[in-house]
Amino acid sequence: MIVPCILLILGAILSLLIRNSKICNILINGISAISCLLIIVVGVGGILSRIVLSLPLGLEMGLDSLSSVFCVVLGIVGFSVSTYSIKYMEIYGRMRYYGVSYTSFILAMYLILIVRNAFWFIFFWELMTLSSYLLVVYEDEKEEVRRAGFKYFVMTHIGVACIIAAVLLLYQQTYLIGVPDMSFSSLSEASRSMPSSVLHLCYLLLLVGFLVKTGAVPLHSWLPDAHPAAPSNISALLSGFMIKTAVYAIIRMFFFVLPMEFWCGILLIASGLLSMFFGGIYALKQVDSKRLLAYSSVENMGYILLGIGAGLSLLATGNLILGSIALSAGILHTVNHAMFKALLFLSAGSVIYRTGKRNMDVLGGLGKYMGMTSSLALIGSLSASGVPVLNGFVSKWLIYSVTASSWKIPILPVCAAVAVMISAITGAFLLKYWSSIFTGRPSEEVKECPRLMIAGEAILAVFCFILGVYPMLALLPIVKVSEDLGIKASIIREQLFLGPFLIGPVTISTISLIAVFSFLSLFLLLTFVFLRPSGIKAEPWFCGTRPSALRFQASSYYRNLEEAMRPAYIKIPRITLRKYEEPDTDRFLVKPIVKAFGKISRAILAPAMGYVQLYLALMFLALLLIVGVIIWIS
Amino acid sequence: MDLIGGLINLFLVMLIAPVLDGFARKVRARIHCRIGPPILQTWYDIIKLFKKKDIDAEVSSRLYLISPYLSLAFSLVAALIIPIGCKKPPLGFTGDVLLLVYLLASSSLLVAFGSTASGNPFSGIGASRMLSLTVLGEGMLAGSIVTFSVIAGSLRIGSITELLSTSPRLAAAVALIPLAVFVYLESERVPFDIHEAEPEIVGILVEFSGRKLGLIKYSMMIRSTVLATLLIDLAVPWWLADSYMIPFYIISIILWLLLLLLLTLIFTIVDSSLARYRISMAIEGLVPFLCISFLSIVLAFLGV
Amino acid sequence: MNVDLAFLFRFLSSIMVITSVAIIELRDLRRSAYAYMLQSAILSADFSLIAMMTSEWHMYLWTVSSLVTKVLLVPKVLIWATEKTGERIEVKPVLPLTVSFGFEGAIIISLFLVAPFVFPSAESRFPSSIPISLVLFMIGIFGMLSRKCALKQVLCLCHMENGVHLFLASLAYRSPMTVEIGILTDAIAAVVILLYMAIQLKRVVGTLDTFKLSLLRW
Amino acid sequence: MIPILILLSPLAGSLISLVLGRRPREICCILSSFISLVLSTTALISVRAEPESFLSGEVILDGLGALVAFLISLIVFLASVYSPYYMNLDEKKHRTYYFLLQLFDFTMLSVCISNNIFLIWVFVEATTLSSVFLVALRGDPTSLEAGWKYVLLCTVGLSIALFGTVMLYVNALEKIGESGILWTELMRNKSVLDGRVLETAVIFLIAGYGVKAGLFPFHWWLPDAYSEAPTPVSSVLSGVLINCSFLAIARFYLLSPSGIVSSLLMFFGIISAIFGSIAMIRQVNMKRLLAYSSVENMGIACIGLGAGGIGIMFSIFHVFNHGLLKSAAFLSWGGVERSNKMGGVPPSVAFSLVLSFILLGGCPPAGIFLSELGILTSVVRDVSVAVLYLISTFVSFSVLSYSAMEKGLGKMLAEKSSFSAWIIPVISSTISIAAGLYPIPILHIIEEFLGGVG
Repeated sequence: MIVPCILLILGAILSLLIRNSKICNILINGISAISCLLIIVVGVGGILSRIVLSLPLGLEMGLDSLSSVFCVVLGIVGFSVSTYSIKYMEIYGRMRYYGVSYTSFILAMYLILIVRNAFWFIFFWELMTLSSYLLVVYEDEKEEVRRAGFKYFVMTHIGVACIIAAVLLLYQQTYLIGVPDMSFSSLSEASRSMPSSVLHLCYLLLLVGFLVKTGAVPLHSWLPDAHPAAPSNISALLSGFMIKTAVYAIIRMFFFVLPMEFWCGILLIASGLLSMFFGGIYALKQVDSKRLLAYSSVENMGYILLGIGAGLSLLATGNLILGSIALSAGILHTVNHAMFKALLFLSAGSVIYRTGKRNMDVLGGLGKYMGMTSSLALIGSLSASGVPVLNGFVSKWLIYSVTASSWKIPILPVCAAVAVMISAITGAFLLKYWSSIFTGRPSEEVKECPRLMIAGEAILAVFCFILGVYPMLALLPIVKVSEDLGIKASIIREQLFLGPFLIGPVTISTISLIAVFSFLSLFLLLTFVFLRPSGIKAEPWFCGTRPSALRFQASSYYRNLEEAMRPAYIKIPRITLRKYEEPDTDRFLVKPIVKAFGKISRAILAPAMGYVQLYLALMFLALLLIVGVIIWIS
Repeated sequence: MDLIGGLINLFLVMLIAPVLDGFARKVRARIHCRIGPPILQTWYDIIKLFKKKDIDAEVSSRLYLISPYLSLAFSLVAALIIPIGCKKPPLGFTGDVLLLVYLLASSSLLVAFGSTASGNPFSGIGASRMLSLTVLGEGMLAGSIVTFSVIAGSLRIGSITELLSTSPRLAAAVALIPLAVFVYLESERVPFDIHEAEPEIVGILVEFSGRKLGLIKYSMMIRSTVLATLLIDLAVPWWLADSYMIPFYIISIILWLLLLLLLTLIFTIVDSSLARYRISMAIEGLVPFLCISFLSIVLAFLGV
Repeated sequence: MNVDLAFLFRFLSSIMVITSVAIIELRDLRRSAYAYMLQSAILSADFSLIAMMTSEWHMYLWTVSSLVTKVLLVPKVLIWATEKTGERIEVKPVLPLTVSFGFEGAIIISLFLVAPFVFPSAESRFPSSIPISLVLFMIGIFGMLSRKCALKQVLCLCHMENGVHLFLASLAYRSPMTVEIGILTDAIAAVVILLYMAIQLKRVVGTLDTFKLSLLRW
Repeated sequence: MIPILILLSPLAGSLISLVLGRRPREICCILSSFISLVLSTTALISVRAEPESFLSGEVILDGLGALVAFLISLIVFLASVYSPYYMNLDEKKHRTYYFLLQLFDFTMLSVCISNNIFLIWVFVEATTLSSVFLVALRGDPTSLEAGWKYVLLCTVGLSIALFGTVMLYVNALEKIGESGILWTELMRNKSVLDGRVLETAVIFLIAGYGVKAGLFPFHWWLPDAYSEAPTPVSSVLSGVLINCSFLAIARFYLLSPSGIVSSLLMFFGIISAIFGSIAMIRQVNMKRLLAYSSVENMGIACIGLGAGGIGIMFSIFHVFNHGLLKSAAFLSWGGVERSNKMGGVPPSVAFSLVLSFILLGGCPPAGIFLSELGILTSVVRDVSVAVLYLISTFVSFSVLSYSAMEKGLGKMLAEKSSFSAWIIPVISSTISIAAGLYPIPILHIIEEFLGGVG
């Protein structure tokens, strides 16, 4: 459990010592990759048996199913990203800066998952925030990167402040019950005896704190800025895992530490609904590839929050089985999203690596030269849009099924309907992403990416595939999470509900569906491998126009749809697609506030005109007021 | 019995789908005061296309080659989930109806991806239009399906049809409207045939030829047949047999055929009497139905 | 004896009010400095009266030190500063003479009315010393507010400090020597530093008009 | 006799440095401030709950005084190490600078250990007088203007404090006797004093010393002086000068920590915090921005004082941390100014800048975060106050981190910078981080002090 930490710290120190940037690069990423492998081992160990470790200074660590599942995901994503980075980071300089922040980033994420003490949790949370901030502003010579970094920094710190406040409120209570301690177990004990108003305040603060990090609408606005600003391997980690630590934290806090509360679940559902809706329709509009993917992350966090929120509200109202299935669905989607979103970000990174461009309007036809990258990006896109036999489908389907059948909470079936619709939008914008970059007439001549980068992506693609066909690989450990909550996993498994995807009672349909899925995937593989072009090739038919004049730009893909959904893009008078105009809630939430503060600032500084007489007069006015108050009192 | 039922389902759908198309063509010709092609003409077309030499687009991805096959495969799996003749579908489990939605959507999504993979910008335009419509269509479909599941208290098509056949509800009737519109939309008829219209030069099929074209057309027909069956199942669930008892089963299959033909007739009449929309008009035209579908969920919860 | 001393004290204090108006309103800086000299002399006389009435011997010392610093040193330095800067007549003040008089009158009257409320328990053996010290203080402040000339502002500051010192002497006459020396030293040091800065201002900026000193804003 | 020795070292240093040459003078300054640092550290370690008194009670050494004295000597030491790097002066100004810097040090240290309420006033006034030429050292119009405003406003303001002191003394003279001039005696017998006069006097004292501390309606000199002073001087001014006046405010406030006084102090605190933080938004000059941040932080400290309870403890802790970080921010900004002249900011300087700014904004590991949190818990009962407080802290955090990122990032040079340009700010930031991570000893000292005074 400690070995990866030591290795990562060692990596950070080594990266400071080594001056040669090439060696440094290989070393950092190599060490990170190895420690990620170790993290996978730790996670698998944790799935098989519980591990608890107590270190001095209250540094308690533990691995239960929840932590283990997340550890494994971190390991997989981290390993493939590190592999990828060995080549990718060659185009960047400043290796020592990178090395320290990258290793500490992974370290912090790992430790967040395994610590069992609120103080250390916050400590590592902060470490994660800071190191990821450093990575986001890696290319700090660019104005927009600094802006994005600033926004990220401030928003996450407001979140951290909320978390700390909540933890302190809980900690105060531990004094009253006589165990002044910050470990999760005693906080949990304290929360049972808390006055309900304070407890509700805690819930609210924690929710805000964690939702900022997940990038849930309306607290998301840092996310689409920070992800494109960071180097792509970092975006892959940010989107692939960092925002999931908040999901982990939500599950840990709201399911395990604090008593489950119905309205928290409803709030989570609501924010999930908003995130998936706005994330989806904003992604539709993007022309910047990584920005599109970032909004897609917002959307997928919406699915995850919907699942978890449904789980929370169902469990809190006593629907144990449905609730635990919803929770499992949420976690499963977390796992799946980690895989395909990291894959997509890495593919966007490969394009940047070769062309240096993110604008999908000017990119095109790269599939001709970067065949493997194109195929891998395709797998990611299809998986994210939920095509069966790839992993995105399974979890989405589970989420729909469980929400659509939660008739006791009427909002949930509505959510399911919306979610299905948003899923179609996902398909739409990912089609835009993939086809505008990789298909069409090539915009420039490039080479295929280095093998290591492809390998990094391929690992994730393989997992997308495996988890799509045999989701029980992930679902079995995930169901154990509910077991930790005190719900018998066997009951859940017995529910035919999850039938096809769990090793439940073997029914004909179970077998046949698995058979069908296996058949489909086999079919896909076979066609992919053996289907050869007929040998006769023809120029695409351009309807008689000059081919060079034709290009279908990314910005015009869904113009009509966007026009139709104009009200959803909050008060944008006319959608201008040629520009990088942002349908951003910032404009309505943050900017007016900033403007207002600027105005107030101007107003209150108006007396400071430089005249010493004026200053004296103001001072004495204040003094006279005070004297007046004294006289009035007496 | 499930296995045999599944095979029967597949066989029926594969057989009937082109026939329905041929029937539609015949009806349309009659409305236009033409004699029209024979009913089996579509079958002949497909067979001819399969025999033809395949020409590939020059700059294309591998997906371009395989997407027709995959699309067909997904449509066929969808055919296993739909009850034909018997209330219990061959592949039934909780949530199967959502799988159906996904399979059909994926089938068309794959065609869209495949067509853009051909590298022709016109296919890109077609694909984007198709997906624009699909977004709204899926919303409508999802809304009505959730309504049915709320009414029936189950997410299995089998249970839903069973319940609807015993106790019809107003909400179900309301939910049928968007569902019908969706089925109409997916069968690529005027005014929603924007992405692949006969008089149109742009479209998703522009770069497909020969066997690939045949496969895609076939898969589209199967898809619309499956959807039409879903509509029939949910609208008039009484014709479905309770089990695979031979006499009832066969009777209900014949009924199914008749109902399909009736539906096709209605659709074709509507089709012939309408003019084509521009894409933006089509999208805006769908929005009210989306609202209706979400309204129907509310109605279902109100117990209407 | 005591009664006479008290009367004398009140009489002298009243003259101080008149001198204070003179200090503010005289446009010629040297005359204004002489008025200040007169006021400081009266202040020293007040100190000695306090010393007589309370028989605190160190008040005599205070008298002497204020004679040396306030009556001799400060006016001397002020006049030297006017010579050094070459500004005999102050920059035109913000307020015209009549308005200024009106304000001063208002300050005097209102403070005599208000003082008993603000310092109710500070009943003193020295009649009206508290209102008068407050008047000196406030008129000094008023001068600083309404005059532009840097040197005049320094004069107003000195004037204000006279008020503070009168207040101090009439209430805290029993405070130890160190305190009084410290306070006086600070006052004198502040005046000297300000004057030095005023000379610097004249040299660097070229004017004593403090309204020109508004480069630093916001 | 440690307190006297603490004082003697800078005084002697200032006098000696008048007669030395350039280099020896710098070394003399560093040495004298180092000695006083060592002495004040020992004083801080050896401080007891019961204050020790010397010279018949005129001089005391209690927790609060020792803490602020430690801070003063630390920051003056850092500034004097930093000065040779930053300052580039001709001989006359060089002499003036080092003479006055140590004299300034002396006066500030005197404030910390004085027990006589008049002497506190005298020394606070003396800090103004000794630092005014440091502010106006450049001698150009703007710096003279800043110096002029500084000395005029502070002198006038402090005369208000003198009024308050006299009232307090007269009251004490009646009720306690001659010894009522000593703060410790006042504290011991505060229940004997006439409550209303005491309140009035304390209000005057707060307003008067508030001028020096930079509370809102009295703060006008502060941005000018900070922005015009040479950066090491700004760091001392902002880091510890206002802490001296805060110390005076705290001492007198503790005489009457209730009723109208505390609500008035709270009111001052809130408007200063809000004003300071919002005024920061418009600043383009970093030093002015930091000056307004000082206004804000003094406001926060006053809110803590006014709130009472653990608020008092944390406000003293806040002042301590603020001093460390504000001086770090100024010194690192000085490094940036220097390197900007050469075309770009070296990474190490940028690092120190970003570090000190974001910590100053209240980023978690720093002690300032802890103190802000502590003060928040003490005001959380009053919702409107808590909301205003949170707004001001959020605004200042955003503005500070924004400006750190604007100024510190993006203009990197690969070159190495002078060592002292970044190590000095990093040292004081590190101390603040350490105080944030392990605040027990300092909080313990403050707690004992507060327990000692009741």
